[in-house]
Formats: sequence, structure tokens, C-alpha cells
Amino acid sequence: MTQSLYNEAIIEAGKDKTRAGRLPNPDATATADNPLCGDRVTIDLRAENGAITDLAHTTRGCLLTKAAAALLASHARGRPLATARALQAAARAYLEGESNDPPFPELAVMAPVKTVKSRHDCVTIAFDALADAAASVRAAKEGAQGEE
Amino acid sequence: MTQSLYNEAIIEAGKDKTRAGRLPNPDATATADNPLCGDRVTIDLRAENGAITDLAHTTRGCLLTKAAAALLASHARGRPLATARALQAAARAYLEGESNDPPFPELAVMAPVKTVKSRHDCVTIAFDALADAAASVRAAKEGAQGEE
Amino acid sequence: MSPAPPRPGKDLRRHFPIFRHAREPFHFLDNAATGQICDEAAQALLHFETRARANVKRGVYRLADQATAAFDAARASMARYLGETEKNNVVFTSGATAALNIAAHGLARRLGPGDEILLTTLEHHSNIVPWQLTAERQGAVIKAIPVTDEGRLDLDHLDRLVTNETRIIATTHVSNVTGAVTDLGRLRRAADAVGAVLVVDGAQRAPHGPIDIAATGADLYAFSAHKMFAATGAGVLWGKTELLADFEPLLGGGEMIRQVTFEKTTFAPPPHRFEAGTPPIGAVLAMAAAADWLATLDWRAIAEHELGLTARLLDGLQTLPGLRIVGPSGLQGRFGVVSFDIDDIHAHDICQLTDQLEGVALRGGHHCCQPLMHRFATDATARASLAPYNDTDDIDALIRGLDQTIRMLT
Amino acid sequence: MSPAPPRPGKDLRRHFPIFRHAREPFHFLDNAATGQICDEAAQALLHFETRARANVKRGVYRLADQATAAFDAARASMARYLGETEKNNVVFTSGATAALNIAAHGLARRLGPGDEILLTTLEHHSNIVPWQLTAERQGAVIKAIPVTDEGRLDLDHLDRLVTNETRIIATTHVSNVTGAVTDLGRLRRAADAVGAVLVVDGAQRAPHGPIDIAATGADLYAFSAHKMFAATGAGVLWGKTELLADFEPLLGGGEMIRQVTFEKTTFAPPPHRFEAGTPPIGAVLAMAAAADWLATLDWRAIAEHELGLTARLLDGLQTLPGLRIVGPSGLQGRFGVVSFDIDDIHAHDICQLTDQLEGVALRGGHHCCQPLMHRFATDATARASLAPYNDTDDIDALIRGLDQTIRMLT
Ligand SMILES: Cc1ncc(COP(=O)(O)O)c(C=O)c1O
Ligand SMILES: Cc1ncc(COP(=O)(O)O)c(C=O)c1O
Repeated sequence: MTQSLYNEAIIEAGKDKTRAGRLPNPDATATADNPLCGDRVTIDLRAENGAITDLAHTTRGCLLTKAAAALLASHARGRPLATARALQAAARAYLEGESNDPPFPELAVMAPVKTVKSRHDCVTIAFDALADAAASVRAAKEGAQGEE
Repeated sequence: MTQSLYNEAIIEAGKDKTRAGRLPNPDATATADNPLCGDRVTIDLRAENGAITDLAHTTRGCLLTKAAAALLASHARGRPLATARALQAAARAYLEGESNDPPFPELAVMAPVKTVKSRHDCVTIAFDALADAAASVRAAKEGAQGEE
Repeated sequence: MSPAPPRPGKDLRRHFPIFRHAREPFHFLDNAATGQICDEAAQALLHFETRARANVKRGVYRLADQATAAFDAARASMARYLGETEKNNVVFTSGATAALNIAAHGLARRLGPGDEILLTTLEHHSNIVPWQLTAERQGAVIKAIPVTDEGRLDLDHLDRLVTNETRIIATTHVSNVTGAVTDLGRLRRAADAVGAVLVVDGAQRAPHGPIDIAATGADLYAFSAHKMFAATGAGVLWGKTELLADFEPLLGGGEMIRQVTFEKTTFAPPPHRFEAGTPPIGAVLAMAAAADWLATLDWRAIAEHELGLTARLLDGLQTLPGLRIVGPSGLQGRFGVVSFDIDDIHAHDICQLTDQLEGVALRGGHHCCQPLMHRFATDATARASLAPYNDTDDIDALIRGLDQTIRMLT
Repeated sequence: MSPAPPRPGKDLRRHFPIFRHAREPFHFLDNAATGQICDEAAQALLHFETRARANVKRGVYRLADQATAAFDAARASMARYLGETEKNNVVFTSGATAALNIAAHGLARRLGPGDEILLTTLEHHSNIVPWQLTAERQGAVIKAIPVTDEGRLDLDHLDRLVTNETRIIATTHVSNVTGAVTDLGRLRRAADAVGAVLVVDGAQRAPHGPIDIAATGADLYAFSAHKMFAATGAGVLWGKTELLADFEPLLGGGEMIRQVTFEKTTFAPPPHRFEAGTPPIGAVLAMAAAADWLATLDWRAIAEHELGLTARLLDGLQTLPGLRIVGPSGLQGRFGVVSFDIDDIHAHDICQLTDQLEGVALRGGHHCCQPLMHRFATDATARASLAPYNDTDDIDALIRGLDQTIRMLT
């Protein structure tokens, strides 16, 4: 039997509905999915002065997907838009064992997932959606600046 | 190493050129080939009163093919056309071990080929060609009778 | 006299190396995805690859001749498993998927614009996508027989679905999600009424003992070796002589030709026409060894055993809160494949936890049956699927695991 | 420090189970048809099939997760064998033939009526027939680079053969009949001059050690596992990202889709798009194990050893009456594949007798190269082909056997 993948902290995070749902009038929305299992995370984002001021996620998927989305959503609020890509890379590196540090401390609860390769995507698709949403806010802002 | 497949008798029959070549004005000609190795036997036939009066074979192929064609050609002269199909079936049954009797005694030299399945066709294509040639003589004769 | 066949369950399990070697509790209930390999198949595979390896269909040295003879005998074995004597109607493929693609490609020339291919909502993607590729190329239309709330084909309106334009009916023999057995007789008559070809996906039927292909009424029949307790990498397309003779090959290459020039190539007759390149020889020989061994088992006893386990499973599942069975709730006309979902718990969480807690191997997902998932308004189900080596310990571990999973996650 | 790699010849032979078990003289010189399996591949195959079997890409229980991870690692191994880092450019197939068919099907959309595909007279049927099927469907034209009297590509008139209509150049890397190595640099430049795609059949190159795919200049590269000392039933199509991304799949089925409805199906990105159905998992893992092991060998020493044997073979053959070598008579730009015919003795008789007399496994026939046979005005040749485990005893047995054969039959 596999080492315990579903620790208390993951189960709790998976049930956490604090940032679950949609935002009204988001600055950007992005969806990422896992074609192999159909899981899907949609992230709505609001930003100001290059920082994430608010975000919410709608997640269809397993407990790991929900837990990762909830943890990421709590962490990301208030962070610079520019860090979203780095978070995405750091999450992958952490799961694949290329780095010992989680992208942020709370994600350390996902440590048991490292050994279960087929579940890595469950954790990373929320990061994918956030990175895409952040990129599209920044692109829109640059576009707007360009027009000035 | 395989049990001796090429006995003296086979080698001798393979070199026998008595009935090798073409017949002038044959009553029928048929060709059979082995698509896997490209071997090919063409048989020319002359017949009278339902019996084979003369035949010749042109054989492109290995020693077994040549030997089988030569042995068959010597045997078939003077036999009823009607036996050609039976010879064909008997040759196959002999090689596949379904019958202990060769279609005619001289073919017993082919006994070692029984255990080498990939060479069975080398022996049988001459029989295929003879059966086809005989069938076409008979068909032609029947056609001619029908017109009388 | 041959010895009595092993009894289903733990006795039979001893013929499968993986169970002899398992050190931890190992309740393998993912047999619909792949069966475990039996000793006979493993030995045939290993013998060929490590002691007798040579390429087939060409060589004359002893090893090559023996390999060719064994390959030929394997064709006869598979024909026998199908209750047939003509071995040349057995085409060796890399699996059921390849077999269905060869069928769909071969039948393409029978299809013109507006012609119809009738599938079913139960189908595996491997019996949908090949037809879509063919339909698109020929301008044909795809229709599908619907499914009842019990996960069976709904044949009530078959008359309306089968039209004068129906050229092909392609159906699974046994559903890999609900376990329902298709009424092939009904479909055969429907096909006959309009002169359509009946293609049967037997991937989930082949592991359940010898098949009487004539009784199925199938014109073409496909299955995979790895699901019938042989190795990965081989399968069969069985087809009627006249049909196969008319098929264009899907793949070109060595061993499938009669003569090649740059101007014109002619093809070998079936089955070779469809076996381009070096075949998966080891896996084919393993499949034949498995088929020969399976034919010695007592399938009446196995069916009874598996239905007993299915009843135990259905009973156990029905005690669990929030659990819905996707498929027949009874034992008639089904095999031991049972899918279900649980309120608010994702199928992957169910599978991960039952493995973690009780060592149960269960599959979760869409099972390559997205149209069927859509029919049942779900993204994914969990699925338990039985083989002759399963026993009550497997079922009980599953129910225990599910019970704990539900407590943990709700 | 890792131990020194085994020396080519008898020392290396100990790593191949078939030679350890052979009871009679066994001089295996049919390596171009299939290589013998090495211990590493046999163990990986057996381990997966009998101890670790689960289907890949879907399951989450431990066994399935490990199988998926191993399958993924195998992709990385094969990329490494090709000197590449991007594993997703490695498509697993059932063999070189399937790989070339996927390539020919995928490139079809680049071809219109009158467009040209340039092949060579050296090609194996598996690198001819797929292009003919594609050409016929698209109305394209097939041309072929001729061959010199030494059995090498004749590139003198390449300028005239490559035209503005040339969309694809498909060539073997190493001839399976003459052993000649293709000057891929020349063909790469010719392809670049007109914007054509370069497809390379590496079936006979893959057994000769790691490949620097970038240095070959290939856009697409195909080979089989069974010729590189792994199991039957697997192979690779390697392709550049942009090309594969643009390919339509040849086979439809499970595991290659993104979303399936009866109305519309969307496909997964490469490599999965081309891996419909359950893959030959055991054979894929065996191939990766073989590739990893092959990468540890001393290929400079092996090349020297094989060329030494080739020289000994050519020298020996030249002493025999009525014998003609079909291929290069020298050692430059070639591998140890040597074809020949003997006046008035059929290739099959040569092969049968050398096996019978000396236990030599030799291949006779057209070697799936009928256009090349036609070029040399013969129906069949006999062929000896070398692997790292061959040694002088094999060559000497062959020459002895040929000598006796000629005496017996002439
Ligand atoms: C040059 C060449 N190309 C392609 C092939 C086809 O390989 P396979 O039969 O393994 O598909 C072969 C082997 O027969 C070959 O020698
Ligand atoms: C009903 C059904 N059809 C077809 C297939 C495809 O079989 P394979 O993946 O072995 O080609 C499967 C197995 O996944 C199946 O369950």
C-alpha cells in the first residue's frame, strides 16, 4: 500500500471553500485542464499596480486538485503578478524532486504526492491556470500602455 | 544443426534436367509461385484421351523446388489428368504428416522436408502448377464437347 | 486423463506469477484495463525471446523455421479459441485498437456520402474514433444506439436507428464500464435486414473463455492479448474470408506484399496483407499459449464464481452512503464489471485511498468512454472488474476500503 | 567507477541468454533480421509482465502509477539514446514499419498532385509501401535515387532528382542488404535546398550504438526494438516538434484523444496522439533497458571488432568459386552486413545447408528489397549480418559451410 498520500492537511485544504467560486468583473480568467482525467481549474483574477488583489478558483476534480487550488489561492493574494510563472515552475520542480523547497511553505503538505507521478498534474493545474491568468492581465496592461 | 535435409537423392533429382524446359504447342500451361521467396514453376502439358502424354517444367527456385518438379514430371507422364488434384492433396498431406504415404514412391526422398515447415511450399508448388494445368485441359475439353 | 482444472479463486491464482510474488495485500480489481499474465503465457514469451528468437515468415535455418511454425500454430490456436477451423481468418495485430482501425479502414470502401455507421453509447473510444476517421474521409454519418438507465443498450428503437443507409453496425460485446452483455442476435438480425456488416469489439469478452464466433454472428471481431492474461503488445482481428479479401491494408511494409516495384505494388492475401513488418512475435506466441490454457479451464464454474463475487460486491456497495452504481444492479446478462460514483468524492480519490488503505487496485476515470460518462452526467466513475483469480477477500477489502474512504473524505 | 564494459565478441555474448543456453554450435549471423535479446531487456520485459503489470497513462493505484512512471522514463531513455533531451518527440510504436506508416500518413497533408517523394533503390519495403499508399491518396509521384554497382546510393545526379516539387526525401540510414551507410549530410542539404522533409529509416543503424539525431539531420527517424537487442513488438518514431504537432493520427482509439463526442473528437498532443490503445508496455520497457545498457558499451571497440570480422568475411568469401558480393567490397562507409549470391545455387539452399552443416543462421531471400534485387538482376541473395557478440568462430563456420555447400551442389 502506498505511503499515506492523503494526510489531514490535504484533506482539510481540499474541503476549504474560502476562495472557491467566481469573482465578479475579473481582470482576467484562465482555465487549465488535465486531459487525461478531465480535471479542470478556472481562476478569476483582479490586479492593481502589478499585484494580485483578489482571486477565486472554480475547481472540478479530485481532492488533490482542490487542495492545491485552495492553497495557491490563499497564498497568491497580494503577490506580484510577475511571480505566477515562477510559482508554476517551482511547483513542478518540487514535485519532480529537482528542488527540496516547495513554492511556498503551505504547499509542503503535498510532499507525499512527489512519489506518485500520475498525480503531479492534479497539483500543478491550478498553478498553470494562475500563470495564464496573470500573463493575460500583464499582456492586457502592456497593450493598454502601448495605446497610450 | 538440422537433420540432413539434402540427401543424395534430392541433390540428384534437383540436378536432373530430363523434363526441364518448355514443350512446343502444349495443350495447357500453368504457373505457380511462392510469393514469400519468389520461386516459380511453369508446367507445359500435352494430353490425349484424358491422360498426360507429355510434360515439361521450367523451374526457378531452390534445389527442393527443382527436385520436386523433376520428380513430379517423371511420375506424371502417362497418368490420367484426373489424378493431378489428388497428387496435389497427397503431397500436402504427406509433408504435413497427415499421411505416411508419399503421393508416389519416388517422393519419399522428400521425407526430411516434413520437419522444415518453411520449405513445404518449395515441394508443393510444382504440384499446384500441374493441378492447374490439368484442370485447364479438362475445362477446355469439356468446353469443346459442349460445343459439339 | 488430464488433471481437473484449477478451481476459480485462490486455487487459480497460483497460476499467475504476480500473485505468487506479491508481498503486501494485493487485491487486483482492474482486470478490465489489463489482466495479469498467466504462467503459460509468461513462459511462452520468455522462451521465444530468450531461447528461440528469430524473425518469422522468411528464414529457413532451423530457429527461423521453428519460429515460423510456432507463429503459424499460434494462428491455429486463436482460431480454435474462436471455435473456428480456418486459421487464415485470424489477423495478428498489436491489440484491439489496431484491429478495430484495420476493420474501419478496410470497410471504408463500402461507404459513400450519407451512408451510416451505427455505433452505441457504450463504446470504448477505440470503437468510436476509428469510425470517425473513416466516416470523415468517406463523408459517412455516425449514429449511436442509446443506453438505458441500467447501462444497457436500449434496443427499443432499433428499427428507427437502422436504415437503408446503414452499412456498418459496430458494437462492444461486453461493456468495459457497466459489464452489460450486448444482445448480438438482435443486432445481427438488424444488420441482415439492411445488408450491413456487424463489427464486434470483443476486448472485454475474450478474457471470459473460448468464444463461439459463429454464434456471435460477428462479421469482424477484435480483441487484445493483455486483457486475456497474455502479454502486452498483441491482439487479433478475426474476419470473414470474403470481407478480409476485399480490405485494403492500413499499413504498408515488409511481409504484407506480393511484389513491390516503384511503379506498382501488389499485396499478399489475408492475413499477411494486414501484418506489415515484423509482428509482435513473442506476444503472439504468449497469447496463443494463454488461449490454449484458458480453453482447459472450467468456464461454467468460473462464471458461477464470478457472479457470486459480483453479487457480493453489489450487496456491499449498496450499504455505502451516497454511492450510485452506473450499470445493471442485477446479475442477468452481465459480467463482473461494476462502475460506481460516490457523492462529492472524486473517482481518483476513491482509487488512491482504497489502494492506500487496503491494497485494492481499482480504476477511476472515464474508462475511454466519454460519451457514456456524458450519458450518466459524470466525468469519471470508479470501477471494479473481476477475473477468475479474484475471490471474496478482494471484494471484502474493497468494501472495507470504500467505507473508510467515505468516512475520511465526507 | 563503473566496471569496464564487456569486450566485443565472446565476452559480450555472455550478456545474451540465448547463447548461454545454446547446446549445439550456434553461429547467429541473421542480426539484420532480428538481434538476440540482451539480459537487461529480457529482465525488464519479464519484470513488467510478471511482477509489475498494470496499464499505463490512467491508473492511480501504486502499480499503475509505477507502470506509468516507468513508461515515461522509457521515453526519456530513448530520447537519450538519440542524444536528445525532449522526450515528447519520441513516439512509441509497434516497430519501424508502424513508425514509417505514421510518418507517411502524417506528411500526407503536405502533398498535392504532382508533388514528389524521393526514395532510394536501397529501401526496405517498409520504407516504400507506406509512401506509395500516401502518394496514391494524394496524387503524388514517387521517384528513387539509383544505386551504384557497389550497392551504394548513387548521388551523382542528385541535383536532377531533387526538384522544386520534392516535398519528402525518405532514405535508409544503413542498407539491410549491402551494409552501405547513407551520406545523410548530402541528402539534408538537398532537402534544405527545396524545403523538403528528410525521413530516415534507422532500423539498421539503431543496433550500432547511440545515435546523434541532430547530426543525422533527420526530421523524422524510425527504428525497431527487436533489432537493437530488445523484444519484438515495439519501436520508435522520433520527430521534430513542429512536424509531429502538425500530423494527423493514423490510428484512433483510447489514450490518443483529448475529448470524444459522437459529433467531434479532438486529439491529444504528440506523442500521445500517435499512441492509440494500450501500448506494447513490456516491449517498450525492454527497449529502454536495452538502450540504457547499449549506451554503456564501448562502441569504438565494437566498430573495430565488427570491421575486423567484416574484413575476414569478405576475404573468405572471395576465395569461393562462383560467389558474387552484392554490396561494397571494401570497409569504408559500411556496417557488417554482407550479401552475396553463388552461381547456380539458390540462396535458400545456401542458408539451409550452412545451417545443417555448421549451425550458421544466415538469411536468404529478397530481404524485403525487391527493387534492389531487380537492380542486381537477382531474385534472392544470401546475407550475413554481424552484431557485437559475433566473433571469428562465426565467420569461420560460415566460410567452411559455404565451401562444403558449393562442393555438394555443383
Ligand atoms: C532497413 C529496414 N527498414 C525497416 C525494417 C522494418 O522493421 P520491422 O519489420 O521491425 O518493422 C527493416 C527490418 O526488416 C529494415 O531492415
Ligand atoms: C471495450 C474495449 N474495447 C477496446 C479496448 C482497447 O483495447 P487496447 O487498449 O488493448 O487496444 C478496450 C480496452 O481498453 C476495451 O475495454
